[in-house]
Amino acid sequence: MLDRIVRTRRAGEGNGHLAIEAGLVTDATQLAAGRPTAWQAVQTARNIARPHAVEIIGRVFDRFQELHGDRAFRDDPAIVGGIAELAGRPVMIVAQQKGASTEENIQRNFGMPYPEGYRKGMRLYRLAEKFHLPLVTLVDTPGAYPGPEAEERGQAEAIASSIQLMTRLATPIVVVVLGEGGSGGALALGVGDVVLALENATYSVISPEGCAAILWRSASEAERAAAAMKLAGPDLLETGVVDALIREPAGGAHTDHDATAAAIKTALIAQVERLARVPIADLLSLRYERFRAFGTIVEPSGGQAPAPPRPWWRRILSSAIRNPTAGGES
Amino acid sequence: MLDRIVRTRRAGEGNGHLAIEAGLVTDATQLAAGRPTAWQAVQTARNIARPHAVEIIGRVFDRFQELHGDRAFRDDPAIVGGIAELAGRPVMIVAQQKGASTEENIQRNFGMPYPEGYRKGMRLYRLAEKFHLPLVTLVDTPGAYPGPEAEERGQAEAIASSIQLMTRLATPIVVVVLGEGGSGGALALGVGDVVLALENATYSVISPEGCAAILWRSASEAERAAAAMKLAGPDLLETGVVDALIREPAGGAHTDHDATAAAIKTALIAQVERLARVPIADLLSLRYERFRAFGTIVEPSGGQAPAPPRPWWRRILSSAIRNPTAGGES
Amino acid sequence: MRLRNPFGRKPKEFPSHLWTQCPSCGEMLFNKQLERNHNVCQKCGHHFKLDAAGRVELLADARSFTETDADIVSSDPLGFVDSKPYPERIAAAQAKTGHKDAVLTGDATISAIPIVLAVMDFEFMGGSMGSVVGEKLTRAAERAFAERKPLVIVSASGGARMQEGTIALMQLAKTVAALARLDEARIPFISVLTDPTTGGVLASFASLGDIVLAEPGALIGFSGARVTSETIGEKLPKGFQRAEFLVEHGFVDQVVPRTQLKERIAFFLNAFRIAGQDLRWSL
Amino acid sequence: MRLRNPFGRKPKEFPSHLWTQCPSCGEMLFNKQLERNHNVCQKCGHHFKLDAAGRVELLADARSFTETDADIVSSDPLGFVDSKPYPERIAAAQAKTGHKDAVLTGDATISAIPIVLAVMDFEFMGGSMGSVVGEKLTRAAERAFAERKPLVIVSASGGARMQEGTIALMQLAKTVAALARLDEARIPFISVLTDPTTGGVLASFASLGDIVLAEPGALIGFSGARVTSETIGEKLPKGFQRAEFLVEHGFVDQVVPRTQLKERIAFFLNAFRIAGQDLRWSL
Ligand SMILES: [Zn+2]
Ligand SMILES: [Zn+2]
Repeated sequence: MLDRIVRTRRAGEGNGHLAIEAGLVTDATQLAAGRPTAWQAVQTARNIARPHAVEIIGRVFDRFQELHGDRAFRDDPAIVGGIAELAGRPVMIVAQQKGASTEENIQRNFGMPYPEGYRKGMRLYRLAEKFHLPLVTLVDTPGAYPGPEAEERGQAEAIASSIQLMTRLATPIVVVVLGEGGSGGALALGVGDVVLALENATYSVISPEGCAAILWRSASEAERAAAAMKLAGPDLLETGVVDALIREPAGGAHTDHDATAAAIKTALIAQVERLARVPIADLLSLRYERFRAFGTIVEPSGGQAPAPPRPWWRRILSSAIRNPTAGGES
Repeated sequence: MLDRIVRTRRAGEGNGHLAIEAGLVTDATQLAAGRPTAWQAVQTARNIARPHAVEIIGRVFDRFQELHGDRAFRDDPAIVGGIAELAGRPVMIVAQQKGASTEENIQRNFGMPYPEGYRKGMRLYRLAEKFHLPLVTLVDTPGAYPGPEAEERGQAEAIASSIQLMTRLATPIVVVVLGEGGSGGALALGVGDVVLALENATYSVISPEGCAAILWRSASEAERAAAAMKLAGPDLLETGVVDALIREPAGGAHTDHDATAAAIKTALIAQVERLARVPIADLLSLRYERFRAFGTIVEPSGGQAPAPPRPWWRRILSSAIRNPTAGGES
Repeated sequence: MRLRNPFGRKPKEFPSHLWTQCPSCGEMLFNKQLERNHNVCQKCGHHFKLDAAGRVELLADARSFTETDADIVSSDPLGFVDSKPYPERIAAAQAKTGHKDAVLTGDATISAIPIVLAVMDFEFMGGSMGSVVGEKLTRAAERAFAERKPLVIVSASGGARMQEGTIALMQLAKTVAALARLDEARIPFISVLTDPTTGGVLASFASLGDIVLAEPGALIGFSGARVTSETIGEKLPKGFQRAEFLVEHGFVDQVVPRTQLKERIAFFLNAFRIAGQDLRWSL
Repeated sequence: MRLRNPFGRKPKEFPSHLWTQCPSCGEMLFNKQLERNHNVCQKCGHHFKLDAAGRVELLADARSFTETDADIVSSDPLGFVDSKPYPERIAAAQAKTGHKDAVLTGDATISAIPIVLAVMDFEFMGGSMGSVVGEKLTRAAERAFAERKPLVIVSASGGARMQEGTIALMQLAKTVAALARLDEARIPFISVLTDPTTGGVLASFASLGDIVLAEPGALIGFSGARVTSETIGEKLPKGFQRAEFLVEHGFVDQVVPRTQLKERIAFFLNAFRIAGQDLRWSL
């Protein structure tokens, strides 16, 4: 009996709908030799001088109009959202915002959203869907805020609901990981048709320090944990967590905010333009399959994983075609 | 030029879909002579010994299972909701709960919900719609809580959203006003296909005391205000705010909880049974028209008020029928 | 250096039919100039109330506004009498404002985008909503639905009109039911909250905008601050129920100075319109 | 009168392979009897943890459970090594529990209602969710969708499995995407939270039940209490992150004692089933 190994998707193979756009890195071998270690990537991704969401928004989009509030509790400054134009096309933006200074970091809670931040995001996701605005999210957070008030107001519920809403939001979604992609708090903005990341961004299930504290019982083993967790750009390409990397300036994004923003802008225009041509039903189906494919398992029985069922809208559409004289349906 | 007077709907004429069920009063002349004054009704409706929602639920429904929480902030004890059986049929119940004692009143905030109470209600409304459960709401509140925390958490937004959700909820809704129907805080549970009230219940735009304080500049004129506002049962029948009254025992509902509950149960079974036979699109259309009709205006031009547009689902359904050979569409 | 006019003092040389003192900065403002600036203090930006006509002039493109349902008036369903009969109060308000009730509705364009526009007038019985306001707003929403035009409502109201009793309360359900149809049809509704927007108006249509904008400093709340303050028996937090407070608490998208309001509304309507033109979306 | 066994004292006459002391009331409980009572203390009602097999026995009708996807196992996508290699940890957990990973899935009936059932096992690497848990839960949801059967998931988990890195994190999106399809199809999903349900499991499928039930005293939270406590540097409120706390804060519908759990789930499934049979509803 042959073991069947169900592998996780990879950017190069599994996606099938990401054209290799100029300037995007879809294969780690395209990167310069001497690539940074995982720990160096962690440091770069966290660099306070790195361009944060608001700076990127100002350079990439025109006429940004911020929208505030979750309509229930509070406007969370760690999440910034609003409507702007991307090369003349109106889009919705939802982004995590760290501070560029200690003062701003305190105001922004170091980019760690409360539940009401995710709920503001969900409100804007729904608004984007209602008015057919493509959605661009910018991920940059150490994680969702772990304080007791966040627990009381349902941090887990907010993240779960936000992830679920994105899996079925009927508008194109492009995700860009700008810096730190910290666990569920990042994924709550991270479900898209295309997931891009800056070259030195990281995306991980837990912080290296947290992982080290639990598995090595010492936070000082964070560097080792970072390497083991495969959280840096090239690793993310390899596992398919991101579809492509956006090149940073040679010294890192913090050395040239304009050049970084220009690279992001080029990538976003191409991706939004491409996705806007895909019928929404196909987009939702492909989005489902993109995330459905994650996982590496061994199935000793050699059994076939069940084919994902046809999306419900397909089934409804085909069952609605009842006229037997209508041709073209096979 | 003849003035056209657009009158408000009346229970006897406008509804058109409420069969006069045994035991229901649809015409104020059916009531005994010597009916109480408005102020007496206000006192009776507020009597602490009057049966409140939880007592009614226990007597009218079987196997009540309470559901808690708004999934965002708090479980509000002033709103009680859950699933139970009404003569064997599963239904969703959402009710305002005053206390039967000072202790319970403190716990229940005197039946004055916070925004999270209305949001719990909305969660349960959606659950009822999702699983095709008819919805029964029980109204009994002096009003939404006017405290600063309620303002901060969006009392107005919660009421507005709750009213709107009920106007389009795709499941039958029967509303019963048990005691005080206090303003927007009551209407947030008050939009239904049929609105019933106990004989001595009241339903008003503001409390008599509040009205007196503003218009007579003295809260002691509350009795006069109560009479002017036409807030008692027979007035509500006359203006069509309620479709029918449920008779109370001779001394008032507080003298016999069992008999009161039995009368409510008879009325609810008949109404839910009747509404469950109406196609949901018609139900929504009739519900729209029920509330659309409220208002008494004079239009001197003699112009016709525009006919309400055909409901969108009708228009969509008829435009979807494209096959010219299909008969039956005129 | 020019001496600042002390707050509260109103020198004789400024007759009140010509001059108004700014309650915020104390400046004496020449009425004609104040009006030209849409009732915003040129010195400190304080927003005075703006009546319905001024509001239409502010927002609608020149000569684009066509009023609808102008002549429907309130009857007196309850025969309501407090210190004077309700019909007398209406007559007085009509004489004072020149309008039949507390809202003007009509068709207009904003930066050339056709919309349905409704503006409330606080001068008419405190902008209270009875049958006429409810009917006109509902017709406005139904017309927006039928013609697939965005709806913009500018609110200014103390709440429901007590003199129409429970019928006034029912206008909350009537108006939001019409908005529900707009929502289903994905037709934009922009709600603008001005000073003051409270009670039943805030607890119905005014809170339900796809975009909710507010003017600086506008009082916005469900319960009167007096009621709320009595409820807790203590002082309320600074800025309580002001527009900026509502942004912080998540209920208002933006505080927009009156002079930028038209352009801002046009931005959102344009964004929705352009995005909506993409027909591939309609599945 | 019988003397209460003092808390913490474990007399010699109670060997631990036969007896267990209740951490809540101190009573010495005979293991066989404790097991017969589904690991609930007969004296005080304290809920001990219950493994996957015991959970199936508690909830599924006798002999109704047919396990599916029993033999799929984790690979080691990252070649992860901490103090020992990930494959060794898996092997140890398999030996300890007799199962291949931290969740059992299958078809069953609850009070004769056909359902898809998934139960997590905290004994298997802290109930952590990696590729196998994510895949089995997703297949369970997809089967429930295809066969229009309600889905019941009993969670017990410390969160995502770190040894599978970001791939483990992606299981959050994978599982909830499958639940979104159930939701659209109006197929009930009941989520049962047991001690403990934390981290990525709570931040995905476990929070999304149409009905969310929890066992008494279960620890339920996003962040570990240690992390939270360090964040504020002070003591946490009493009962923080316990099931009862989550009811108060609005995230759990009911705390249900284990012995009533099956009957309660059956009540909700029956209510949804009976109501759904009314075909007039389908518009
Ligand atoms: Zn000024
Ligand atoms: Zn015990």
